[in-house]
Amino acid sequence: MANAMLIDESRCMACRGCQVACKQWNDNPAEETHNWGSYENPPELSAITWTKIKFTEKKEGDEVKWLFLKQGCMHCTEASCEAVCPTGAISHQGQYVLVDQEWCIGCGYCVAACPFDAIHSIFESEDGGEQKATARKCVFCVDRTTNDLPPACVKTCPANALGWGDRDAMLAKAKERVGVLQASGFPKANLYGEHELGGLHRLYVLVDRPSAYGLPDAPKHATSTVGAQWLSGIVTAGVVAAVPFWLLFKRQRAKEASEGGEGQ
Amino acid sequence: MLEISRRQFLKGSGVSTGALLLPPMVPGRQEVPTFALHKKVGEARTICPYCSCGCGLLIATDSTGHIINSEGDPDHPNNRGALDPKSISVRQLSTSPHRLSKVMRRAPGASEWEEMTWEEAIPLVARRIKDTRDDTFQTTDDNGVTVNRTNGIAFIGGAANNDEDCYIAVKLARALGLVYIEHQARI
Amino acid sequence: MTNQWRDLKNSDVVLVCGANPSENHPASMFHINKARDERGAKLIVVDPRFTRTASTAEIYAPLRSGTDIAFYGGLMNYVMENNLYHEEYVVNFTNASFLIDEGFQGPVDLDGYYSGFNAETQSYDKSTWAYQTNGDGNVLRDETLQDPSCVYQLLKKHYARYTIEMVESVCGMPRDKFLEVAQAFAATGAPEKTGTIMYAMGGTQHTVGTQNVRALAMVQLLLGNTGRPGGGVNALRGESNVQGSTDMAILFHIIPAYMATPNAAKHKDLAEYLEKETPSGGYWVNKPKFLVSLLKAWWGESATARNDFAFDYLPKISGGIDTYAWIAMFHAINEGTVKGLWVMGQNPAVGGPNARFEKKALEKLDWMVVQEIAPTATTDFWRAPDVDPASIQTEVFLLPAADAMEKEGTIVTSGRLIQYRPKVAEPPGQAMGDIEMMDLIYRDLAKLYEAEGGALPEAVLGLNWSHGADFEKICQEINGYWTEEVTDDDGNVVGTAGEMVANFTKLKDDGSTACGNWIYSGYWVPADDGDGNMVTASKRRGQKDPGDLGMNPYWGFSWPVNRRIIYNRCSADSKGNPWSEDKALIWWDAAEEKWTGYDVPDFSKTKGPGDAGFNDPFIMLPEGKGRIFGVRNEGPFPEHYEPLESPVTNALSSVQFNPVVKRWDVDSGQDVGDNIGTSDQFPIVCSTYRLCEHWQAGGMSVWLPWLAETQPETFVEMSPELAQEKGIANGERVIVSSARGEIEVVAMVTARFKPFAVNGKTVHQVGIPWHFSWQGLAKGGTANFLTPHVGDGNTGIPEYKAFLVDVRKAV
Amino acid sequence: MTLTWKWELVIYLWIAGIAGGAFFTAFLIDRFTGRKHEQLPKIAVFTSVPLVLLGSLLLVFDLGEQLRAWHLFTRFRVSSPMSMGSWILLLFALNGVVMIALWWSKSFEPSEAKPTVLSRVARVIRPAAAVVGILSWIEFALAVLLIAYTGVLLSATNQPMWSGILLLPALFVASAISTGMALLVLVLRTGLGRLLNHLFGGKGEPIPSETMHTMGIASIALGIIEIVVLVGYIVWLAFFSGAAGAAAVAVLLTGPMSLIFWGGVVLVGLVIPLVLEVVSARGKEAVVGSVLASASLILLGGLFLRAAVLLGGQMV
Repeated sequence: MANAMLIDESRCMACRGCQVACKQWNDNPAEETHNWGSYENPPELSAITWTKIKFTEKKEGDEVKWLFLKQGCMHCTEASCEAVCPTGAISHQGQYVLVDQEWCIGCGYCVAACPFDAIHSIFESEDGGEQKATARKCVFCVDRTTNDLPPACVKTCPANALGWGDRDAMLAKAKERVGVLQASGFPKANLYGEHELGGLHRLYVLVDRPSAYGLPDAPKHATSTVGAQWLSGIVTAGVVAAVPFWLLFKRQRAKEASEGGEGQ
Repeated sequence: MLEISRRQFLKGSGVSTGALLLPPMVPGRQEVPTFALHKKVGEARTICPYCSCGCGLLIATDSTGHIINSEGDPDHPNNRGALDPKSISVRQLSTSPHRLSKVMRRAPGASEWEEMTWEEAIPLVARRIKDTRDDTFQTTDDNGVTVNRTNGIAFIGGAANNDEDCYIAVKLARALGLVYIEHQARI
Repeated sequence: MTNQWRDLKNSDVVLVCGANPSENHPASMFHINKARDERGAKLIVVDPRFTRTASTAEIYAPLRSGTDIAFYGGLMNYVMENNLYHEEYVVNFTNASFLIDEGFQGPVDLDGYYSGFNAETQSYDKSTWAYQTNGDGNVLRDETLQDPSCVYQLLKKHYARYTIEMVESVCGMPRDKFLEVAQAFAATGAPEKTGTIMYAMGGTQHTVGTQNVRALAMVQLLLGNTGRPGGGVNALRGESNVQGSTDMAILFHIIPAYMATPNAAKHKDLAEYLEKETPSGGYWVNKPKFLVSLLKAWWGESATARNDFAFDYLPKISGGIDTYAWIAMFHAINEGTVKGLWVMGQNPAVGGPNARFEKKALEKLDWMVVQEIAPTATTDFWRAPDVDPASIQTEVFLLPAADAMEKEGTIVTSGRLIQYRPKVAEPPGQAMGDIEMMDLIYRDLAKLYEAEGGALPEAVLGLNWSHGADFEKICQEINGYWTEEVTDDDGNVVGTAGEMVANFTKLKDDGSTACGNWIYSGYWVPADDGDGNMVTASKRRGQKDPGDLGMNPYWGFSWPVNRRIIYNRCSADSKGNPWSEDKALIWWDAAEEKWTGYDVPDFSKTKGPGDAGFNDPFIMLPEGKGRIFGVRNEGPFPEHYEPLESPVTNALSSVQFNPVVKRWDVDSGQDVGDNIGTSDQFPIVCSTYRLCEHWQAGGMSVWLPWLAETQPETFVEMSPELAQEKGIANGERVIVSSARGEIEVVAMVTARFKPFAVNGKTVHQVGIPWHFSWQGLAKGGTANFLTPHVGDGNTGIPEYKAFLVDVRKAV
Repeated sequence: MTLTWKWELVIYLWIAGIAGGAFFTAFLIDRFTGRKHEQLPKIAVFTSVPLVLLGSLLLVFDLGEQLRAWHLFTRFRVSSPMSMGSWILLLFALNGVVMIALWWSKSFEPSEAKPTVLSRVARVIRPAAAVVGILSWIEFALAVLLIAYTGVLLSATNQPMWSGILLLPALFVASAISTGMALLVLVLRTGLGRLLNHLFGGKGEPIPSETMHTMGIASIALGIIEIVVLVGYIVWLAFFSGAAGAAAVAVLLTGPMSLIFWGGVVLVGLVIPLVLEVVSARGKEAVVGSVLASASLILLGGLFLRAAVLLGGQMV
C-alpha cells in the first residue's frame, strides 16, 4: 500500500501554513528575501525550502483568478533524480523517493534532472555566500509518516486542502472532487499526477490546465531519450566530424602520394 | 547597528542549517522502513497568541525549556491540528535572539540603552509614577464633584495579553486614578 | 462574534464583507469549507480588492472602500422590495413593528440629516428618535408592519433610495455582481436557512464604522439570522485576546464587563451612578450587583456600604471619545497634559493613526514605561532613523516581558470562548510575566505611599492586592467569591467566605460577594467536562458535541455562563419550536416546561409560551427586541456618508461625511499635523490591511525569520491601469503620499485591483499592509504614516480603511 | 535563481571536451594519413590526460561532499550520464597514463652500466607495449564517449535549454572536436609539440606543413559544422520545444547570456576564427600569428559556449 498526498488547489487559500510548517518540523532556516512584486516568497524551492506556494494571476475576461500551487517533490514513480543519480544515493523506499544524506556527494545532477524543480543542493551560508551540499527536498516527513503522523504540511492546512493516505483512496477522493468542480462552474477542473511519470505521489486537484499553475502539462523523465542522446553525440563524432577528416586527410595523403611520385 | 546582517537573519531562525538527515538506506526497497522521529512532537498544550480563532497548539521543549517543536493540537475543536504560518512560528517567537531579555533604561537625551536589574528599575518606575500622579492628581472637578483622577499618566494595553494581565493592569491603573486608558480595541 | 468559529459549518451562505478570513483568521476557513463541503454553502466576498479569501469564493463583488452602508442599504432594499425577509422573526423578535415618534424625520426628508441636528455642536438632539408609548409607558406596535410610523415602514422608506443603480454608482459594484450577491444572501431569509456575516476592521475602521456594523446587524435581523446556528453578526476580532482585553476594559469609557466609567457630569456618587446606569428592564437590571461586586473585588475590606463601596476611588471622566479615546489621548500627550505613558504590549508608532504625529507626541513625554517582548518602533522611538536622540528628553524604561507561551493565563476567542494557557516554555533572560512585573511595581508604589503619603493614598493602599502575583488567586477574584458566609432565607449556607461563586446569578449588591468581571463568573469553578470529570471550566477539554452543531459545550468556557450562541432564543420560532430540524439549537420542551437543547438558553429557562416576554429574545435590551431602529450618534438607521477623505461627492445627500465626527486640526498645515487631504492633490483611495504572514504592528512577527521570509517588506498593491497611468512597473520602488506624509515601498501591480466606476468617474484604489517599520527582519515604510487622525462618530475608531493618497515612482 | 552548476562545471565541460577532441583529432589524422603522424596521438594523450585530471579535480571541487567523490566509483549506473561519464573519464585518464607509460618504456634507453629503478620498470613493462595500438583504439572510443558525454550530461535533465534536445550532444561534440584540434594546433605551432615529441624519444621533427594546412581546412569545416548544428539547436529550441524552449532561446539571444552568446560564442568562437582561417588558408604559407590567434579564439569560444549553455540553462 502506497500513500500519497492530495492537494486540492481549489481549496488552497495560500496562507502558507504548509510552507512554514515544513520549515518548522524539518528545522530548515529562513531565506533572506525581498518583495519582487508578488506575495510569493521565497521565489523558488531550495535546499532549505521544500514546499512553497506558487502564486499565479490570470485574467479571464473581466474576472481575475488567483491560482495557488503547493510546490514540492512529487515522489514520482519514475523519478528522474533517482535515474540520474551517479551514486545511487537517491532511491525509492516504497513510494518515498529519498536522498541518502550519508551517501549523496552533492553533484547537483538531480537538481537539473527534476521536472518539477523540487530538489536542490545549494545553501546560503551565514555570510550570504553560497555553498553546495547534499541534495535536499521534501521527504514526505518520512519520520512522521512512518510513525502514523501526517506530514507537517498536511496536518497544518487550515483550508483542509491537503490530504494524506492510501493513494487509491486519495485518487478516488480527488476524482470525486474534480467531478464536483466540473459540475459547479469549473469545466477545466482536472486531476494531475495519476499517470504522469508512472504516477506521482502528490495528486493535484486543479481548476485550470496544469501549465496555468506553472506545472508541466506533460512532465518528462530526464533520461527518457538518453540513448538517443548518446547516439547523437557518437554519430556527430563519427559522421559529421570524422567525415571531413577522412576526406581532407585522405586527399592530403593522395596528394602527397602523387606529389611524391612526381618528385621521384 | 540597526541593519540586520545575514548572520543575524539566519541566527534568528533559531535552527541550524542541518536539515533532517536521513540515515543510510538500502536502495529500491519496496517496504518502507520506519524512521525514528528526529525530535519530540510535544505534549504541552496551549493556545495560539495570534488571531482570535483560539487554535490549540502542541509544544515540545528541550531540557532548558526552549521550544523545539510547535504544531497544531489535533484534539482542539477549533483547528483540529491545523495552523497558519504565524501560529507555527511561535517557536521562533519564543526562541528568537531578538527578544528583549534585559531590563533597560534610556536616559533623557541618551542614544543608547543602559542595562539594569529589576531591583534597580522598579523603584525608578514606581517613583516616576508616584511623582507624576501626585503632581497631577485632581480630587474634584470645577463643580465640586469628586473625580479622584490623574490626567498626567496614560496607559495603553495590549490585546495579546492574557485576561488576567489585562485585569491586573486595569485594576492598578484605575486605582491610581488613570482615565487615559486605551488599547488595540480602539484602533 | 455572536456565534462560534465552529458554528460556521452550519451556515448556508457566508458573507464576508470587511474581513479577510483566509489571511487573518485562517482557521475559520476550516469550518467554512466544512459548510461548503457538507451543505453546499456559498462563500461570498465583498471587498475593494480581490483577496486570498476572494480567490476561493463562489462570488466576489468589488466595493469601493467606505461604501458599506450603500451596499447593505441596497441589500436591505432588495430584501424588502422582494419580500424576502423572515417575517415571523422580524415581527416577533425585532422592533420592526414598533411605532416611532411622530416628530421623527430622516435623510429622505432632511437631505441627509435626521431630525434634531445641531450644526453648532455637530450633534443630534435625539428626543424624536424614540418609540411611541401609551399612557402606561408601553410601546405602541403594529404587527402588520403597515403603519407608516412603524420601524419597518420607516426602514423601507429610508432605504428605498438605495436602488441597484445607486449601489452600482456609489460602491462601484457592477450591477450583476450586486444582484448575484443579493440573491444568494437574501435566500437565507427562508426560515430553514441561515447565513452569517463576517466582518472585521474593514467594517469598523471608518468614520461610519459603527453604522456599518449596525447596517449588517439589521440585515441579519431582517433575514432572521441572528441567534441561530450558522447565522449571527460575527466580528472577527483582530487579536488573540482583544475580546478579553475589551471585557477587562482597557478602554477609557468602561470598567470591567461593559459598565460605564463613572462620569463626573452624571454620577456624583454610587447612588446616582446606579440610578442612571441601571435600565428598567432586561438583564442589566442586575448592574448594581455587578458594580458593587467589582468594587469589593478591587478595594476589599476598604469597600464598605458606608463609603459607597469605595466608589469614589474610581476615577471619573469628564467627557467622551473626543476627550479620552485614542486620538484624543495622543493629542493630550502631544500638548503635554499626559506626562507619563505606561505601555503594555502596544506599538502606537506603527499602529496608531497618523503615526508620525503620534510618534512625535511620544517625544513630549517625561517618561515612558514599556512592557514588551521585542524591540518595536515605539520602544526605540527616540532613535528612529529620522530623529536625533539628543533632542529627546523622554526617559524610557523597557521591561522585558514573557510571551504567551512563557506565562500562565486565559484568553478569549472571537466567539467569547475562554481558554486556559499553561506556561509551556521559559522566558529569555530577565523577562517575566506582565503580572509579575506589575506586582513589583504595585508593591513599590505601596511602599512609597506608605512612607510618604501623597495624593489619595487610600485608593492605592486600600487596593485589595492580596493576590499579589498568584495567578490562581487572581482568577478566583475575576470569577468572584463570597466575602463572608451567606445564608439563604431558609438559613442554609449558600456560600462561605473565600469560596468562589458558581456564576454571576449569585452576585449581591450588599458587599457579600466580590467579582472582578461578572461575565467571566463561572470561568474558574470546576465544571463537568462531559465525561463526568470536574475540571476548572476554562481548562476543560471535553470533546462531546451534543447535536453535532459544533457547540462543544464541554470545551473551555464561553461567557456568559458557557453560552455558545448569544440571543439563542431566536433559534426557535415564536412558539418555541426549532425553525428546522438540522438547526435545532434550543427549544421549548412543553412536557418538561422548560427550555432545553444543545446550548445554554440565553433566556429565562422556564419562560414558556403565554408568559409575558416569551418572544423577547434580546434580554440585554429593555424592550427585548432586536433593534432594527437603534439609536447611534449619527441616527437610528445607517445612512451613507463618504469617508472624510473621498474622491467623490456624496450621491445620496448633500451631507458629504458623517456630520458628528470630530475634526482635529492640531498643527494642521505643518509637516506633522492633523492634515486632511483633498482629491485634487491626492486622487487615489487607499486602505491599510494585514497579511496572513504578519501580525498587527509587527512586534510578534517582523522578527521571526520564517515569517520575514514569506513577506519581507511593505508594498503597495495597485491596478495595472493605475500603474500604467503613473508609469510604474511591478516590483519597482514607489512613493505613496498623503496629507500626513509619505513612505517608500515596493509596487505590486496586480489585476486583483481594478479601478472603480463611481458615478461615471474612474476611482483608483490602492492598498498597503501596515505591519512594518524600521524595526525587524521584515521592514519597510509604515503605512500609518499616511492615515488620518479622524475617528468614527461613536467609538473613535480611526478611518484606516478609506483615505486619500497619491503614488509616484521613486527616483 | 540559484545556479547549482557554476564556473567549475563550465571549465570542466570545456576541458573535458578539449581533451577528448584533441585525442580524437590526433588519432584520426594519424590513421587517415597511414600512420604518418604517430607523434600526434602521443602529443594528444600527453596534453589531454592532465586536462582530464584537472577537469576531474574541478568536478570534485564542485561536489557538495568532496571527500565522498569515491562513491562515484562504487556504482555503474547506465541510466546516469554522470555515472557513465565518471567512468569514462577515469578510464580515459587511466588508459592514457598506461599508454604514456608504454610509449615511454619503448623509448627508454637504459644505461647498461647502472640499472636504475626506472630502467627496471621500463624493462618490465616494455613487453606490454605491443598492445599500445589496441589501447589507442580504446582511447579513441573513450574520447568519442567523453565528448558525447559532455552533451548527454546536460540533455538528460529537465532544463528547457538542455533537455531532450538531440542537437545539444551534437553541438558539444562538434565544439569539442573543434577546440580539441585547436589545442593541438596551438601545441604544435608553439613548439610545445616538439618538446613533447622529444619526451618519447622522438627527434622533434615538425609536423609537415601540408598537415598543418589541412588541419586549417578541417578547422574551417568544423567551424561550419558547428554553426550549422548551433543554428539547428537554436531553431529546435525556439520552435519545437514549447514556451519554455522559447524562453531558453530568449535567455541566449536576448537575455542574460546574450553578450556571451553573440560576443563569445558567435563572434569570438566562430566568426573571427573562420575569417582568419579562410584568409590564412588562401595563402600558401600559413601566417603563424593568425593561426595561433584563431586557435586561441576557438578555444575561448568553446569556453563561452559551455558558459552560455550551462549557466543560461539554469536561468530559464
